[in-house]
Amino acid sequence: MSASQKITYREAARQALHEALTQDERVFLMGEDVGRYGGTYAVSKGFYDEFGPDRIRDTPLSELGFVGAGVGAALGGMRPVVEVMTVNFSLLALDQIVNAAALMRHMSGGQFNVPLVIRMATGAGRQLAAQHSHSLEGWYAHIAGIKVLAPATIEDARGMLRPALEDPDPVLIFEHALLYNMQGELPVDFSGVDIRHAAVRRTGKDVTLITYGGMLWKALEAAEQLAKDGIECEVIDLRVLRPLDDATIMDSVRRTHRAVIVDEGWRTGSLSAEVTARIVEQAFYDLDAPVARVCSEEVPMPYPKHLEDAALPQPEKIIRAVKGLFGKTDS
Amino acid sequence: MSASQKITYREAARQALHEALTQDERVFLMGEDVGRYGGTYAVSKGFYDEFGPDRIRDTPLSELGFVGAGVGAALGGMRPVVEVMTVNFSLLALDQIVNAAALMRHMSGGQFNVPLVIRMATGAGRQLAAQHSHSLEGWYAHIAGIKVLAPATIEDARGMLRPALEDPDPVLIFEHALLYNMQGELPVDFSGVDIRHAAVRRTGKDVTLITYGGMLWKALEAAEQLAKDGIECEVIDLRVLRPLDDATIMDSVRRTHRAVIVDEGWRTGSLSAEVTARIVEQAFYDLDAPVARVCSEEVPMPYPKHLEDAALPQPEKIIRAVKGLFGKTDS
Amino acid sequence: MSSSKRAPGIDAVLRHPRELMIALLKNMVRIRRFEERCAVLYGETKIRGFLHLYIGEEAVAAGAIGALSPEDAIVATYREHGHALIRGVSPDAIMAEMFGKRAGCSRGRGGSMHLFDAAARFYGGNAIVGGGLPIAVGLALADKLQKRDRVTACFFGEGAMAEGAFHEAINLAALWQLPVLFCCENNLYAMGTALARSESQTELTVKAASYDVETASADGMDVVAVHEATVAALERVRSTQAPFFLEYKTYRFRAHSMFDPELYRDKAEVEEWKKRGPIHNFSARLKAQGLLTEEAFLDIDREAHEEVERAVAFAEAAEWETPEECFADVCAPETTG
Amino acid sequence: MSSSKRAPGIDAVLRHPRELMIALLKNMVRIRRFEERCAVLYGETKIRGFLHLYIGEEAVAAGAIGALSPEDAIVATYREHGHALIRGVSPDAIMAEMFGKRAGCSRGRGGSMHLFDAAARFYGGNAIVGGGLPIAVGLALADKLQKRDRVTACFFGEGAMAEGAFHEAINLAALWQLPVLFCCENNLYAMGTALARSESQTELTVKAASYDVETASADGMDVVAVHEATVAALERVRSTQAPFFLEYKTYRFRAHSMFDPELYRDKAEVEEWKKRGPIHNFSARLKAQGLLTEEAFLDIDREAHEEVERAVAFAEAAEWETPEECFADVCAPETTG
Ligand SMILES: Cc1ncc(C[n+]2csc(CCOP(=O)(O)OP(=O)(O)O)c2C)c(N)n1
Ligand SMILES: Cc1ncc(C[n+]2csc(CCOP(=O)(O)OP(=O)(O)O)c2C)c(N)n1
Ligand SMILES: [Mg+2]
Ligand SMILES: [Mg+2]
Repeated sequence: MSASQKITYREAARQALHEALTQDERVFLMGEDVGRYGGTYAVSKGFYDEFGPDRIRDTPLSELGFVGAGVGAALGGMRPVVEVMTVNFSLLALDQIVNAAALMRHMSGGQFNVPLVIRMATGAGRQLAAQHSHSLEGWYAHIAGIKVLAPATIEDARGMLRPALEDPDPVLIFEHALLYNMQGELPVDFSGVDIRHAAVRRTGKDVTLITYGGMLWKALEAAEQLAKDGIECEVIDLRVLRPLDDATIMDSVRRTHRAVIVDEGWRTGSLSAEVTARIVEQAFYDLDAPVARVCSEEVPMPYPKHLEDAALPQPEKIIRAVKGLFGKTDS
Repeated sequence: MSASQKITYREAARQALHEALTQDERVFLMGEDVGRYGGTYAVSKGFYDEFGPDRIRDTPLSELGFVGAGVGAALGGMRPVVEVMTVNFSLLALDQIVNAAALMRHMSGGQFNVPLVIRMATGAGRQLAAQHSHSLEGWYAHIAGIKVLAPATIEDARGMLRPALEDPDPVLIFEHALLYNMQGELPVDFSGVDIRHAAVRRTGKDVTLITYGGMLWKALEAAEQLAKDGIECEVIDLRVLRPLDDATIMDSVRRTHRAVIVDEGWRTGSLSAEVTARIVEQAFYDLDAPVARVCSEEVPMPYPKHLEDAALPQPEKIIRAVKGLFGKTDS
Repeated sequence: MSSSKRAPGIDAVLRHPRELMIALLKNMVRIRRFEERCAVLYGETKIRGFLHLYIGEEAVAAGAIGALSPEDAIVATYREHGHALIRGVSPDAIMAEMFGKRAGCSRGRGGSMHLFDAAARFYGGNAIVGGGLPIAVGLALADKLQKRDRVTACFFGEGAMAEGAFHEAINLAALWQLPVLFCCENNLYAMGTALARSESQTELTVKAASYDVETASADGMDVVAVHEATVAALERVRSTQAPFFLEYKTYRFRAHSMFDPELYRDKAEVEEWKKRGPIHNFSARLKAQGLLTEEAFLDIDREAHEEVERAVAFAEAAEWETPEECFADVCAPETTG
Repeated sequence: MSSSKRAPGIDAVLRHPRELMIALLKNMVRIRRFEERCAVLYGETKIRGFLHLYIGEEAVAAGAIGALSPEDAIVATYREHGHALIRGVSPDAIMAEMFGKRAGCSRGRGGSMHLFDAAARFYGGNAIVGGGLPIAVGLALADKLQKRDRVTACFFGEGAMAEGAFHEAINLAALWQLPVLFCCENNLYAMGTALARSESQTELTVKAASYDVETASADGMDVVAVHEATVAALERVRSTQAPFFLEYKTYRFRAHSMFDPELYRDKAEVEEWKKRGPIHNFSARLKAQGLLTEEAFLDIDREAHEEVERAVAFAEAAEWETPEECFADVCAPETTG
């Protein structure tokens, strides 16, 4: 095994940004408190001093304005990385994301593509209550004309930014806020990742768990426990929420004949529904049981820990859902 | 059969508003050009003179502002009907819809409900191109805390507003812009509709077509043609996109053993995915074939008629999808 | 209308009944003690999530909210403990909310950022910057349409003024002549972003006046100035039935939230502002004018302290909401029909 | 800087080379003839969807866009045929776009509201009111960061000024000192909403000035005034490298779109404004000053007419895009990696 460094997800995201800023003059970072504050999640700490205020650009509280300015700067030849502090505030910028960034290439007859990267923190789990705990990355995956990424691992936090910046079209990167402190190994000779494929994070023959982002780790935890009960889960990390990598999903489901989707979004209309529909469309006759979903309760996220925990997917719920497919119930 | 009047969908929507304004002093209509212009779709033509500028309130171009003002007015004891001219512009108001209207009841511990009705036109089909042709009502159905309605018939255009206004929580009503000119019969003794159930618009034993809004009529047209080929379709009009009426869907699918969902939204992450997932979860063992979907192509809506037609669900595509389930292909 | 002025020589505290002055002081002390305790409770993980302290800015809530009448409505931000307290929301219920308990003023569901109280006409507790502004406009619109003589006071930070929501809301209020008091708490920073890096025009009353709205600016470190300016502004709102923009120049002594390393401002700057601390300066003035003794001050402090401790005990003893209760209350229960 | 003034006595047309004056006239006539033909083509269902005519407002596009240099960028609205034409986008390509043909300047995908042309730095054609404003700010930011001496001219209606997008965009431009020329086409109505029902402050330069931006206002019915004001404003933008807000007071003679029954304004008001028609007034002035003969005018008119007819023939003959081509071009084709 090759040498590796132990770093946090935060540090990985930081290295990726640092590399981009160093290697390409056209790259700049713009958003609320990315500069002097050091970034809400400290991802860009120190960048302001290193790269200066032009390239580490603090913005006023104007999400619609500065996301739109990112679209314009991309059209003007730059490679902006716009940070919307969290997905919760991105709703204010949605018009520019959908009606400008996403549509521009097509609407202009292919003349104006928008090489814009938008990063945002997403997800619940920190007791921030209803307005600060949305998981809307799956919702964004509905929008034609953009790519949607959900780095769940150190490698992806480190590697996804580069291909995102190389992509000629808008790319949204959702970083689950609970992952920033996660530690992991990054190979010293790390050579990058693609933004086209889902990844099999654990192999198994009995059931496929399909997930992404912060939920990957809960799915893996559930898989560990299920293994003790003799159920071997294959765990797929979608990584790219749009466009979905159907092949990797179907490959697995055709072998395991069972699928459970774990999604932090509110159940109705979450990405889990789309993945279910695709499995039904493409692998219906391979299924030995209905596709199951473990999602968040459809409730504004409550503040107390026990209620937040109860509202979110948890390993126990995943285990119950998996066992349900085998006709076993856990009592 | 009882007597009926022949009216347009526009007239039905207009009668509903008129009744509400006449019967309840707390009701007022607010939005861009609802007053002196007469309403973009002429639904409120004449109201300005009849009810005056306070109750037929023209707003500036400020979607976030006046939708938020609707939330506040509802909190203040009024029963506002806010018209967002089209769903395309509602993206600008999304923060107030999601983070204020939808969350308020729960977040305030049940103290502050928001009895707000938001109406908007939706859908493509009038060659208005990419920024003016979105179908996002299914997307809105993801949001906890609101109800989402899609009146597809004269009765629903006439009847849904009243229960929506009686509902103590926010209700979004999506009127497909292509329906305003549709003519139909309204019984003279029309006594209202509920906003809880899906409706079976055509009975049939071979396959269930599930749809809503503007697509209902294409589904019915496809059903007519399929009947000639000996395939009897049951056609379900969802009517209420949130919360979905699972019972009506499953009742039908358990009888027909086949389902095709017709949804004008972009396929990925459209409401059709959620309906598919629910059928799989609740009626998997009743299915004789995979659930199929007929949705819009995932492309910004092009302006030319032949391309718009090609991008949207059409009766021929529905027929093909249905025949596909029976192993027949249409050549 | 421009900055409120003090008559030279005579301290403004002498212009008012002593009881009012003592009440203002008391209210500032109540906020301070309440929040200091919250900071400790945060360290003890009794309070979690975000906690935005108002310490340093107490004169604003104390002076402004005391000027409102009970029928008026308040819309506030995530930095709203002080506003809720002064408005008369029960300290027990606020603290229970911070703990996430069912006896909290929002059933414990929102915590620090989402205090609500229907009886107090306290409409939150909004954690979207600028999000309260359009709501306040709507509340005032409802009053106007129902011909009720009430004012809606909307509090927001200077950072919120860059948001489109501010622009749209104040224009609507002015256009429709609605009784909204726009209360801008200008503490010079939005998280780490100084006003001059947020607004091309840093004179906030100039910005607001461009909507053809009356404006004024008050020293937000001086509770009497705040009170007087707010009384005057409210009078204008009531008599003109039009909005008014009131800036309170203030400063937050603590970090933005418990996660903020405060890299963006000098310690010296903070120390300089602390010299203008609203509580000790005001109590010194009262003492200088013979309106307050050290003993009386200690009494006030002790009472505030006791109020907080009672609230903590209440919150500790209170029960949690169950998931079933909590998850069932998203929409109204379905009725027949 | 306030409204541009004319020296009393001497007509401003005499201050400029005759060629320029004739070019301005010509451009106005080109827009007029093009759009009148479009209205007819709409009746014949060759053009569909929304069609927003600029008739009456031609002096603005003709006078303003002529003042830009080729490196400058333009961001426009859905009422942008005139802007595209004057900017040098091929009339054939514009008309083909209106027909929805593949030879259209946006491959026929967008029609009337979505004219784009990379070569002309014409960034649309935006049908979301206010949607172009933040984009213009970004284009200017790119220029500033890349140290290019270019201006971005952003056209928008007075109705757009109520949108939060305007507020956020102009603040960013002023705060960051970006070379944006904000070109406000104040035609007094946003669909059926008169300015006074849209803005609490109807003096638009006052609104804009509150962002600490230089402003001016020009008579948008007078092409020379428009041209002079735009030249002056551009000079300020280039020398200060800061934004400038320029209001053009104008009027639309036709309905908002082909669906508008025009219930909201009097025929008499329209007639009054028509007396100030930019083309006939300007040609009369040129004739009075001996710069134009009736014959020369008829030549201009005929040429404009021929240009349109060529464009129509081109559009008629052009081909449709196929669904396959159209639907494949949503994102860049996938590359390896
Ligand atoms: C729309 C939105 N954007 C960003 C944030 C994150 N945020 C929370 S408070 C804050 C600063 C607000 O500053 P200001 O309005 O001056 O109020 P203060 O905190 O100084 O009282 C920011 C950026 C948010 N909550 N909402
Ligand atoms: C965000 C948004 N809201 C509403 C509309 C519908 N609409 C199209 S044009 C228009 C009026 C715009 O008026 P103005 O900005 O003055 O430009 P004008 O049409 O007068 O040139 C409206 C309301 C829209 N296109 N976008
Ligand atoms: Mg502040
Ligand atoms: Mg206008």
